[in-house]
Amino acid sequence: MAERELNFGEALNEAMRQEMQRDPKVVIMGEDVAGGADVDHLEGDEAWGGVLGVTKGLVKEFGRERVIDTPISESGFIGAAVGAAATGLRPIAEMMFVGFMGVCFDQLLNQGAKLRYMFGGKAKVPLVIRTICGGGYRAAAQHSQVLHSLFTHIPGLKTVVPSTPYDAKGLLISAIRDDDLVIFFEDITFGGIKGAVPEEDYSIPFGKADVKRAGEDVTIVAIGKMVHHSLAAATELEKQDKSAEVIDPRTLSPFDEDTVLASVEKTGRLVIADESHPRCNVATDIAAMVADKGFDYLNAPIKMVSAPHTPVPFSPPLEDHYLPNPQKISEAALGLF
Amino acid sequence: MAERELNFGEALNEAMRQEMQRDPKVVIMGEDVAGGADVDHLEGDEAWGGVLGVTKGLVKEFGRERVIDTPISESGFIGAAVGAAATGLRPIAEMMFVGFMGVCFDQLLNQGAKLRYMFGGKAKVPLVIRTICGGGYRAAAQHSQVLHSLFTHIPGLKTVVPSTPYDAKGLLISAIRDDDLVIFFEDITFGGIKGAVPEEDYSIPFGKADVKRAGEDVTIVAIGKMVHHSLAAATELEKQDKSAEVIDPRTLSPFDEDTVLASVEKTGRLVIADESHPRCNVATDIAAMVADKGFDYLNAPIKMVSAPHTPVPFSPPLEDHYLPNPQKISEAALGLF
Amino acid sequence: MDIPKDKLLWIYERMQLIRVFETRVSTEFGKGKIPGFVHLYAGEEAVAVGICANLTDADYMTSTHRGHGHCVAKGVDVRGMMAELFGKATGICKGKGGSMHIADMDKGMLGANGIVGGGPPLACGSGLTAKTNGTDQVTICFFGDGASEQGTLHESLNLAAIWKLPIIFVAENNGYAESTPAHYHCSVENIADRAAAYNMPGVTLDGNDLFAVYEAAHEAVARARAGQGPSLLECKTYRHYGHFEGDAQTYKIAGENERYQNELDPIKRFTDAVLSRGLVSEAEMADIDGQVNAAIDEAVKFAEDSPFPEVQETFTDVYVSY
Amino acid sequence: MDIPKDKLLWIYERMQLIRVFETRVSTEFGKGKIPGFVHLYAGEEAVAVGICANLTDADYMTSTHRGHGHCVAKGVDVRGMMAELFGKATGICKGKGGSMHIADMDKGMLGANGIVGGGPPLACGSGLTAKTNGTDQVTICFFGDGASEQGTLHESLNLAAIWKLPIIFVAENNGYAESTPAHYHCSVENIADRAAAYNMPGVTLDGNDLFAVYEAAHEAVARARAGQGPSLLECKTYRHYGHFEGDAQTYKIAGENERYQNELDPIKRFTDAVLSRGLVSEAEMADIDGQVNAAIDEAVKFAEDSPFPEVQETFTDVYVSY
Ligand SMILES: Cc1ncc(C[n+]2csc(CCOP(=O)(O)OP(=O)(O)O)c2C)c(N)n1
Ligand SMILES: Cc1ncc(C[n+]2csc(CCOP(=O)(O)OP(=O)(O)O)c2C)c(N)n1
Ligand SMILES: [Mg+2]
Ligand SMILES: [Mg+2]
Repeated sequence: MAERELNFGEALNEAMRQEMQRDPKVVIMGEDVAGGADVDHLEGDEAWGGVLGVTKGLVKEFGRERVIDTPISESGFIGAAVGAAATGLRPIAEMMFVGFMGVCFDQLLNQGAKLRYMFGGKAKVPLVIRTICGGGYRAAAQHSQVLHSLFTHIPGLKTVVPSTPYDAKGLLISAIRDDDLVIFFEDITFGGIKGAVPEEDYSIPFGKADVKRAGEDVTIVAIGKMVHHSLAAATELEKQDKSAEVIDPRTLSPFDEDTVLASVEKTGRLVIADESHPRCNVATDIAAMVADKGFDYLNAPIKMVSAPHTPVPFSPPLEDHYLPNPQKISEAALGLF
Repeated sequence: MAERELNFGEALNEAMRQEMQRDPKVVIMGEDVAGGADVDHLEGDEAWGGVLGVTKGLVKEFGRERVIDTPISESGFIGAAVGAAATGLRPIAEMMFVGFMGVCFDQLLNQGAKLRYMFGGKAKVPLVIRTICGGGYRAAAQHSQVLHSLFTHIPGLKTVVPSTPYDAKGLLISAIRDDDLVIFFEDITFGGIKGAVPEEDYSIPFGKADVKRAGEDVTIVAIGKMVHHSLAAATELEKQDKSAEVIDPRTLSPFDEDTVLASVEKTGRLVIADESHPRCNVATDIAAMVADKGFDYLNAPIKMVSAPHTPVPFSPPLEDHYLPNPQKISEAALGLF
Repeated sequence: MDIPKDKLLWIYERMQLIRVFETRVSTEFGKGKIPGFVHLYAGEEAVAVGICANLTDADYMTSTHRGHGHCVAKGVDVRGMMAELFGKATGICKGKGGSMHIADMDKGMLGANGIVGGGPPLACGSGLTAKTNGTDQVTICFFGDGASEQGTLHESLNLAAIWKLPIIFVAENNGYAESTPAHYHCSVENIADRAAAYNMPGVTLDGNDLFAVYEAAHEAVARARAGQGPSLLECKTYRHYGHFEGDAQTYKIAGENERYQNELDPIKRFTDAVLSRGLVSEAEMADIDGQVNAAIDEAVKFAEDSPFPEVQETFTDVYVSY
Repeated sequence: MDIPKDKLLWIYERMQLIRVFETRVSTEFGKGKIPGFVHLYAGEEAVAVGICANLTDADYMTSTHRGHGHCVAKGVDVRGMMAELFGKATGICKGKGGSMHIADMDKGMLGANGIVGGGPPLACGSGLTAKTNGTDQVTICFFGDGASEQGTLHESLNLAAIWKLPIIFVAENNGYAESTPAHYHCSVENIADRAAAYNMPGVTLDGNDLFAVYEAAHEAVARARAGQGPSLLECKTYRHYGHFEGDAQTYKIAGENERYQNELDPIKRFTDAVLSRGLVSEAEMADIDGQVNAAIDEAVKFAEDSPFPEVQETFTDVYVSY
């Protein structure tokens, strides 16, 4: 494995670049994914490369026919991405913030997710929708949402929440090659995260959790940003002589039940950390699965560390209070002993 | 209590009529809620009174200023209902089928649900959205959805799923008087259900579950149509000498944890019947709550009876196979002994 | 514009095939053989057929909840369609879709759609595919007058315009959205007047006049194939039945149904025109009538005789995690 | 049209108040005092102020992500606004909303909106309330050129038209949606040309000319108050800053910023006009400048000195089940 380090966005950028080189059917579309469309002085260059710069440089290599700026018409262009996927392209659509998904929700719920089934298998929808999620940026209620639970609820969608640059590249390559509609969540606070990423292309299979830290006494299943918080919590727990196993499911749908159940069988205790609002979220989903299939392994109640059932507040002290953090996770775990 | 019987739609109609009489700020809006707008020969009369006729007769009594037909512009008119509620009206908007909510999802997720919070409490959104839900009508993937789990996930929304005409009237009156945005789910198969409904207006508080059948051996929490299936399952279980308690939460958000926990404390066994798709649904939500707060009461794994993680198929034998039914519920319960 | 004789025969055959198909669906629905919701296209045949007479199988189409006519015009097999309506395993979607989701990717038919306004964004997608691949495939996007008030249409018209996509947007203005008349729900008299808002050509025409539809489509399709971008055609038409089977139609004006079913009927008008101009003979038409009736009888029999799908089919054609 | 002197002074004061507010926000943002995303309105003052000069507190307004100017023009207290941007308990929304969600129901200000296209449907709602209650309140619906490609706008324009709602839709065409120029994302040259698609009056005007905006708004507001329905005004304008603080603005054309910040600046043009026509004196203006600067200094001090909200505020103003 190369020792080269990339940050989160660079890893995603490389995944897209390599897939676009490999397969001419892959196109990118979204608001300002290149930026400056039809601005003469930019010529082949872009203005933005996406709101966080993740698609930077791609328009130079692949041209504006394959890196397509869209108007602010999410129903229109996400629906178009579904239609394009059903007729032979493999689009990667950028839906800037996941909080905006409401404006094109039907395209996901009733079109992209259901075509293949409703048509008796005669259509497929090889579409990836990349989107920014998560709190901590002081971006307030509409721009700080997680919402992966909503999409995990919907049959026909796959949901992917990477937590490291390595996973991000490998999972995005898998997503692009997948024949179903994949929603790919990128945490807004991951800009600074760096990690080793191989130069060659590689794919990480969906439905295969990664044990980010092995442990014996308590299982912590953590989604996205919560993986980092849970690793910090595990360090804290170590000081209290409790050994925590941290599992990153990486994909929520499909979900790797086996890895979680095997861990709970070993530890007898389960904490789930999910930044979602607490009702009907992925934490409850995992808890319910274990309360059914792993009931006999459990030595203690299942604890969930989620955000409260409120919108995300703007003011920094409130948002900090709102968000799950390492301390809340380690306290939940300690409460089980 | 009057012995008078009404069917489900009549109970809803009476709730709206009485609230409109009581409060001139209550207006109804939606597609064909009267029907035949601007059709001369109908004069004061309506053509449809809603797609299932639930608002029939209201336009005659209250006029087209208060029973307002809308174009097929759900973002427009649901957003308008939010704006009207924030400025002093108390609209009841009909969003024909819950499966269509995708076309106006932002109005719920980011506007109606969040205004009060984002504005520091200075706005309220007293809006009820009535919608048809559920399978069994052979209406295929887009018209047979349940989706209450999606809305229960979202802070700022309240979700109500009545199962009887009595509950329907009392809960709808509460919903209209509530200062938050309430989504009110009406099962498409309930047209034929009749029951005693008092003539006077009455309200049923939110967050208060109803024990539809008392029992000792197993708790069945059931949502909407599943209440009826669970009562049938309970009868079947009785034959096997198992006494089932059937709890109807009636409102999912707020949710009455106490009644469920008290029942599980008594029975030690829990089955949850929810027609939703199985991931991140209300069944997992309740299961997780009990696996946390009621862990010590449990003598057996928690079982969920939900629809599978597929869109709703059209063909009758497939849809029958897809839907939860009394037999699946009683089998799940029996599996716990 | 002269239409070649074989095309005239094809047109007549397709219009009749739709009419007889829909009439039969109404009957079978009445008998309880067809479950769910059914929206019939009878009365609007000249629109679908007049447009599709300009297409090949490689061209794309998006449709609506009232999609049977579009399918037949695009060449979808009526046996597979009827079996689908019956929910049978031999249905074009294995019985999993039903009336509102009939699709046939082999014919470029991207699906009926239960969501009003669901089609236009998908049409931009197939348009984008054709443009990206550099083919001359066009996409027809059918939508109703009611759908013209849906935001997706606006977004799609603008997208198609700025990207010069090869799409013909066809408003089927049958005067009503369910029970709500177009003159109430729509702020302009002609939906096609909105084309100017997207800098694209817009034409309003008599949608029950096969020749008018054919000619307008001919031009719009040629434009699209030549890379000159989208057009908007509004076809004023009428549905002979209610919104769906079961609609009491109290909103319709007295005599309206009769007038449209007789003097304004698109098939009758086409028949009168070709006969009076001697383009097609009565015998040829009778021949076609016979074939059409036989085809529909055979489709119903096929549907009735076909098995329901195995219940395991519930779990196929989708990734199932639980 | 003659504008009374006290109104001219009010106009100058509001435009300056916006300008100085935004300039100061940029500074405080740079210092790290203001968290999150901030979109500045500087350069577009004549639009908000020219419109709002025709309103009372009872009238309604919906806004956008670029909402500070709208708020100030509608009379929202700048201390409460600045404190909101700082996330303080004394903020107009208790610090819970921030820049993108400033609202003041007492001033009819129904909120900035982080969702592009979120405002127009809400505007139909306040319009419906006014119509139902039989008042003469109007609603101003601001939206950007980028937002004009959002389906919600189409639906709202149509709704407002068929219901004859008292709404003035104001397109603030500043040439860009983020980094994407309007000539790319919009299929027509003038957004107001789309008014015809809804059978409502539409006017495109120089949005940096306070007088032009004021007059057009005057007429549209009068129409709306008289029950004659909605209008669409397009104000061509420009933002002096980037899309948000931090935007490198590489998409802007060389010299564009400078031209708009100097000769085309709306405040400069207004000042030149009123001075040259002797309507207002330099001394009066200097006086206002002093007050404005003091007000903003005081607002920043107020914001800095105010406490953050108590963490328990996280759980108020919403029903919290868990
Ligand atoms: C998003 C959405 N809203 C509402 C409906 C319910 N609905 C089905 S068809 C229809 C009327 C459609 O009218 P129009 O577009 O004119 O088509 P027509 O039925 O006249 O062919 C309505 C309101 C729906 N299916 N989808
Ligand atoms: C639904 C939605 N899509 C995208 C965005 C991201 N976004 C915020 S502002 C903006 C550009 C808006 O352009 P315009 O309407 O012209 O307003 P301006 O910023 O120029 O004032 C975009 C794309 C959003 N906030 N909401
Ligand atoms: Mg119609
Ligand atoms: Mg702009």
